[in-house]
Amino acid sequence: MNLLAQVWLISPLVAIFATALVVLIVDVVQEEPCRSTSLGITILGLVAAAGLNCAVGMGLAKAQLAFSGMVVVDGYAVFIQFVLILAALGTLLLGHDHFERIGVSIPEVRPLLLFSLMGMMLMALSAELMMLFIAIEVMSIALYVLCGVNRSSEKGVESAFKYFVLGSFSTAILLYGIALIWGATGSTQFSEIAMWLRQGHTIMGTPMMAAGVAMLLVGLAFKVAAVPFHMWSPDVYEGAPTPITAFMATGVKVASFAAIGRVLFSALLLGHGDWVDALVWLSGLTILVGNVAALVQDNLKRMLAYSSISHAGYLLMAVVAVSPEGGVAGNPQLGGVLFYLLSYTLMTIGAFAVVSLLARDGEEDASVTQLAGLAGRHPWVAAGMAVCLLSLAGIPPTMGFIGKFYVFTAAINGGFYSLAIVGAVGGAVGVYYYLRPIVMMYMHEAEEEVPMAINLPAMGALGLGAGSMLVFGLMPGPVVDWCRTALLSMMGA
Amino acid sequence: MLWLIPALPLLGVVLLGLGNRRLSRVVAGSLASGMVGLSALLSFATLAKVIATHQAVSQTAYKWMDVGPLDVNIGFHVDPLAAVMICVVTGVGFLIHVYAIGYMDEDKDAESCWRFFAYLNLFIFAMLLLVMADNFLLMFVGWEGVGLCSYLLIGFWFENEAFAAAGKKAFVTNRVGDFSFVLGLVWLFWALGDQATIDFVQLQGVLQANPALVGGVGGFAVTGICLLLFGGATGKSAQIPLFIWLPDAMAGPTPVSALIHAATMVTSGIYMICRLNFLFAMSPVAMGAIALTGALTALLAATIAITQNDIKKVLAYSTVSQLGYMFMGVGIGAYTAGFFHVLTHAFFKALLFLGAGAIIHALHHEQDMRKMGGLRRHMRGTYWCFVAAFLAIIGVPGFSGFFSKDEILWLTFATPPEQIALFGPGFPLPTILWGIGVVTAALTAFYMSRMMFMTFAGEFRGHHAPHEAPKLMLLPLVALAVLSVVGGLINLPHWLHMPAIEGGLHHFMAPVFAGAAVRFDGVDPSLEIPLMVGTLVLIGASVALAYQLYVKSPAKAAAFAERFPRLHHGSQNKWYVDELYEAAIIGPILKLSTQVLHKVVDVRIIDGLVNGVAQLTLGMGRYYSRFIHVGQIQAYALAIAVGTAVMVLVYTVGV
Amino acid sequence: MDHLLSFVTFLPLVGALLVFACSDKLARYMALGVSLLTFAASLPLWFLYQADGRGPVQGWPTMQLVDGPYPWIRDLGIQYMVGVDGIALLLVLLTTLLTPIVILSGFGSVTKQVSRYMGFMLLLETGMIGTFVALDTFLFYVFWELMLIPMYFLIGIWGGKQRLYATIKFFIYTMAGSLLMLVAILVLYALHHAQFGTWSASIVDLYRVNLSWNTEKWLFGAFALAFAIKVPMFPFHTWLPDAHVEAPTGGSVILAGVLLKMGTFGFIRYALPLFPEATEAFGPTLIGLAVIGVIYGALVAMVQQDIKKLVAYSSVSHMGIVMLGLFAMNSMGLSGAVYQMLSHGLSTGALFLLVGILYERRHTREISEYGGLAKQMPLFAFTFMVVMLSSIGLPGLNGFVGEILILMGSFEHHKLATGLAATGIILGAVYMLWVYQRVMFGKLTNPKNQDLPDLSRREIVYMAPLLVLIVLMGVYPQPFLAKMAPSVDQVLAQVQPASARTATARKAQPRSKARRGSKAVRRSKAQRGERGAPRIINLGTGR
Amino acid sequence: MDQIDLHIPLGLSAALFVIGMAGVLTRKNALIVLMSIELMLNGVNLAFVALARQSQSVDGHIFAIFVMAVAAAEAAVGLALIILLFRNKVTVELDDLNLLKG
Repeated sequence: MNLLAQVWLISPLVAIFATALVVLIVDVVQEEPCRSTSLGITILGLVAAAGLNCAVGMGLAKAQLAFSGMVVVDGYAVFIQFVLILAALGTLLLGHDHFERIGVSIPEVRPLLLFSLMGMMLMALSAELMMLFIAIEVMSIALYVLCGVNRSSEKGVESAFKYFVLGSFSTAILLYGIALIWGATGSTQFSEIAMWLRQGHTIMGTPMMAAGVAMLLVGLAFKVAAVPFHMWSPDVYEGAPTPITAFMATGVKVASFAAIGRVLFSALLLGHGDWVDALVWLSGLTILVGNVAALVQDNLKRMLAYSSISHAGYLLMAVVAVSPEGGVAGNPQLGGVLFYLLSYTLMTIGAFAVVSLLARDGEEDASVTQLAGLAGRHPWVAAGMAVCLLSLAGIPPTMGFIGKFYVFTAAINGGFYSLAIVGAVGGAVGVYYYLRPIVMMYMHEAEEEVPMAINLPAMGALGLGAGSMLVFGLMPGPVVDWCRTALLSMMGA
Repeated sequence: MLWLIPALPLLGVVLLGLGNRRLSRVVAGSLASGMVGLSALLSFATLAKVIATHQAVSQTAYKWMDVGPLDVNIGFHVDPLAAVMICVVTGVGFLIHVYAIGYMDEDKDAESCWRFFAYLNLFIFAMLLLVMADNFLLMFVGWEGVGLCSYLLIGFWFENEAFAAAGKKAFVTNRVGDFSFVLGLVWLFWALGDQATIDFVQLQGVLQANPALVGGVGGFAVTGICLLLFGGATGKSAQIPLFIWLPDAMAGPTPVSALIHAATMVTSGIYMICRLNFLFAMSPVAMGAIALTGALTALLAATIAITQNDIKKVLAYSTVSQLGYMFMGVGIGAYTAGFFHVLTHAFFKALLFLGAGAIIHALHHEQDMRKMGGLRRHMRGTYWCFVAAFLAIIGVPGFSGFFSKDEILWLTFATPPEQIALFGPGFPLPTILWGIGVVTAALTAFYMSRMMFMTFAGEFRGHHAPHEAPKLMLLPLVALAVLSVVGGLINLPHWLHMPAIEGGLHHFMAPVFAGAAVRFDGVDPSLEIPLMVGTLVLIGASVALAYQLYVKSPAKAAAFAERFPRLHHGSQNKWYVDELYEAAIIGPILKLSTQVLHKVVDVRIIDGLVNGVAQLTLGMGRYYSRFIHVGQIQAYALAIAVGTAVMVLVYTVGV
Repeated sequence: MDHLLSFVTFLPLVGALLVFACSDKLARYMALGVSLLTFAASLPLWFLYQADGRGPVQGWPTMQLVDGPYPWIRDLGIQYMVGVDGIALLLVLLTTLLTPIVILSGFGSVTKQVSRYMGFMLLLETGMIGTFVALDTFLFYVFWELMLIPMYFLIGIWGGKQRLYATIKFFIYTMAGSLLMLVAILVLYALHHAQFGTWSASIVDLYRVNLSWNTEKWLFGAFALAFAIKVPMFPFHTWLPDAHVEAPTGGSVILAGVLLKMGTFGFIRYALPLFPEATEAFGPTLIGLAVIGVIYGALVAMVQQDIKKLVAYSSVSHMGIVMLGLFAMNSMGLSGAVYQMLSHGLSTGALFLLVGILYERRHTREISEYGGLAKQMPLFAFTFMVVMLSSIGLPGLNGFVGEILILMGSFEHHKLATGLAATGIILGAVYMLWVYQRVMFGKLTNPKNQDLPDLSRREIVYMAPLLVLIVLMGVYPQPFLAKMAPSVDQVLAQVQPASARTATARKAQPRSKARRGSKAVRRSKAQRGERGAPRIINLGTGR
Repeated sequence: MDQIDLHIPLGLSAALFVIGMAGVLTRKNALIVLMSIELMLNGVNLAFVALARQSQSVDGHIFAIFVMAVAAAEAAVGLALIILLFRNKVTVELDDLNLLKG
């Protein structure tokens, strides 16, 4: 296939790249960075990318390999890219004037964000382990910088450095895993690894392969912050500027799960062999630790960090539960992972939007108590936050509940009853800390009025989050269909 | 038109309720009395019809509930038994209503009279339901209804804590009985299996068709059922062990005491047993228990009555004692006799209460007999009526009480032991019962005379001069006096050899009690007269003794009491039964509930567990964030490294 | 007419959205109007529902006024389908009746954030009605949880001092139960797919799932736990006193009047028909708990100093009686249970309203603070008297009918339990009369009570319908019983365990083909296939 | 070409990798930690090259080049962060980084 066609397949990526460059130049040439123009351009670029993404998706009959099998474009990739772009968009909106408020005025924020977005999209696209590694690095390195973008904040720097050290540490492990897998199977192509497995080799049977897979999984588990590889995330989330936190909480998770999904399904043929049990344990641990640790957090960002850990657990639950054979034909649970990712992204964006509204003059530690009496002052903000939190807690009629329903069904359908029960218990625990902010907002009077920097883009982000929670919570049908076809397109490949 | 009989008093209630404050005492009173009067007329008409046709009258109003095997109507069935009873209820009820108009004149809050009469009417309604019901459940409605009314009326002057408490005591005690009644009813229902019914007529049919359903005569089931039902009766009719509420019930206005706690409601236990005679007749053990309980209650109450100084209390205990007689009667299977005593007692005891009421009314609510005396001169009318009742109750020949009481005693004596085989057939239970009965008769004579003498004889010991009761109150007294004198005529004993009129009630009731397999024969009838004479002698003696102690030389009485302080105090304090219950049942339960159930089980254990789990989880969270998530990069890295090592090991070595 | 049920269900939701937007002043009347409209709309249901008619659901004739099925999440075989049988019908009517009353009572007591209060009330109504009418387990669960949220806010915002503790306790307690129930539902859902190859969450489809004894045991456990917490059964009741005491009057009324019924209704509609063997096996255990609840609740209620707490514990006692009736497994017991659910809803609801009226005037619930009110507020005293009598089951009032039916029903197979539970007759009278005496009788000593106004016109207006029903349902229960009878037999037919039911059989048999052999045989697939009429229903759901 | 026993180079790479890990876990100085990470990556590179030798393909060498490139980028960012760190805290001791915890 000619180069143009191949470029067309990854056009969203290209669009993002172009936008990044443009914004970079624009922001640099203007002596005083004019926010709105660059914001406009960025949003334009994202929309364009989304559009291209749709176009590519439309024209896609079946999964298509490109660039000599380095990337694969299929419904799955299209879906993930869409979610990622959404995450980026949300981040931009909620962080619109955030950096000024905390006294950061460096022009590179948006370009870096876009570069990291590229990395994420690449993770969804990569059909090959080295590609995956590079994608991860592209994403991470940009993020390391973004975390420390608030140079005056000790916490910011600390979080950046922690993220960097642990990130590259885990990347090294991941890389070693890749090396071993390559050594064992003689290829880094997902399809060929799968072939190797189909030829009768088993993962557990080949020590080198086993070790490789183990280390690969560790590397990915780190990115999604699964226990016990999660410890970086609360610190980093707390220290980083709120919009960046939001972007990490959403984008990184989505991209990493996209990668996990692809690796497990199309390379390691999930469902063969009992090497999945380890993942089951990871999932259970993650759910419990995440929820329990979140109980005692007063810092909103930290609480949300732990909550996102527990959600990683639920997502893992969905992943391990989906076994290709027996399932594929008309198995509605397949979409679970993707649906959960989408809903998780949206509600997290919403929640962080409110957190970012609380940030002011360099100070962006939002404690739960700062929400006291919010319902009285800003009923709509409070309502939106409440919806997002209820959705995070998985209470109907929100999208979060459909997601929970989905993954639980998947787990039970896959026969992981005990995991489902662990999930239920974790959910019950989770309710407690998701309710605390609501209690604050609605049932407490504010002792000290915390001013809120209400601004339209942020409200837009919140509206996007909360609104979709209700809309797709009540009529998830179409999304569900999309998720299923998307996942099938990848597993068919 | 049967339904009108209960409907009218109910209508009265509604009207009074609508009228409420606006109705003056007289208006409210006459409205209420009018309603009862009307239904009284209807009742007599019904009675006449029943007598004429020898047919029970019945009518179904509408279907109440129809669930599974249970199919209940709001339906009435008036057989001779019910016919007589409704006449007593409405007749005596009417008189008492009229009397109440006079009695309530000086009630503190005149505008709450309507309430009083509404309650009275409601009571009549409930009582009629109880009597006329053609099935168990409807009877139970009346059964509880009368209980409610007595609760309301006892606590009528609710601003007095004690009175309110008495009302509650009455209701709760009754509920204890009802509890047992319900269980009996339910058990009976299921015992019948496929033929389950709660309709009295059908029930009789079913049981006579195959008694095996309830285990045949003397079967376990039937005995249990009968005992449970009797348990209900002990509550309603104030028998051991549930008699404690009746004396306190005297807190209510005197007309109430007369109507509810003497004439009608308290006899509903006996009525129920008569209604179900065919059932009770199947269980000699239960019969024996009933008779014995009755006898003991009669004796116990009498022993208490002899030392009471509150005129109403004396009457109350005498009521309990007389009720004991009735139970003894029905217990041995002499249903007619028992029911006969119900009638006569209704007359003279109502009269006594109304008389007492007149006195209390005259003395401005003074009830202590020690502050009375010499009233013979001040209240002639009342006095003579009282005398009539007095003679009736102690059983002076010719007066109504004599006939009924004597019949019970004789039949008790004549009962073949195996018919009340409580302690096995050999045991001479009847003779013992008879003995108790005679002793009680003597005691009755004693305390009644004591009351008579303390109130009417001697000099007036009170303050403001008493006055004769108003006409409105006197008329009912006279009417009742007449009844208590001639009431005996309806059921003259056979030894008078007046075949034309003897045993009228007996013959009339015969169809009702046909089913009851109790026969009195094998005892020499010639014994009857001597026994009777003996009893009379005893009675005379005790009257004389009373005269000695309370008229001739009152000092002796005190000295007598000095002699046996224990007995005296015991009797005066009702043998400490209330205190016993308080200490043995109520106290412990309250303690258990507060100290154990609420404070420990609920708060400590269950809630403790719940909160404990919550705290534990939070604790785990705190522990994690303090000791595990310490903030050191290398700690995190270590976690990752260890995690990796484990994963690799698990995968390669497959631990 | 086809959509009447859905209309009734969602009208309050629409109303709620409007009310939220209203100003406080307008909100009151708006909410009242909407709730009254809902009530008016729900009344036709009573007449449209033919107790002996046939609904569209094949093999489930008592399920009528069905709206749907409409595909909702086609992929998951989840559909929107609502309908009522005789039991649900009565409960729906109870809900639509209580809501306007509660809203009216809120006119005086609720002063802050009125529009929110009213909005949540209406939201709650939708949740409650939906739970009763849902015919798809997914839909059911959504409504089930939907109820929680408004109630959580009602207690948390307008509650008393300890409201936060109470509301969070209430929420998490219930959540824990429901999440396990969700897992159980999903297991059924997956098994249905495994056995029939289609995905469906429709209750009628799930009725057909064959369960191994082991699975059935656990699933029943999960369901029973969720419902037992809601009922609440001893020992899962401790959230109730807190929630009741802290909740605003309206909250308590709805909580006691309707929400507690969700538990028992859940047993009737889900736990029993879905798991007959387990029901048979664990029946005795649950009956044991129920009896403990009856006595325990009564005893603890007796010693409470706080009127609301007292009423709350009395609820534990009463609901214990209901559970006893449920597991009596005969038409008398079950009808009694349903009837008791209704009358408990009315009488306890009324009790809470009355307590609220007192609280509104004196802002205390301490019994010792009162005394001698009967003189000061005769009308109030009268109302209280009637309600109290109904709650202690005085014959001639609604309470008695249910109570006696339950006792008669349960006596058939559980003599001892019945005997023990019957002590409730005594204890109920004790604590109720006692509190009445302490509040109403005696001299009016406390100066603060000197000039308490009697019932206002508004209060009379909303108490009157309750009183009327209390009397009517006691004097003439047959219409209500007739409405539910076939449905009750239907449920029994589905639960009908092996041991032939002598008495119920006479009535239930004609309607139910349900006769099953020994346990062993019954577990076999073939037999499970046609157990009870609904087992042969097929709505052709899923793909 | 003569086959060499893979165990030696792979063992060496593993050793390098583990030593690097140990360095990260134990050394308190940020710079040394950074170096340790590089050491780990080099261990990986060695593995790549060795495996490339064995599988007779150049892929491994290319991967190694990739890794170096990425490692360079990482190192750049890392050093920048360390400087930033020093600006803020006037130290590069990892133990002093404990604002964020719990």
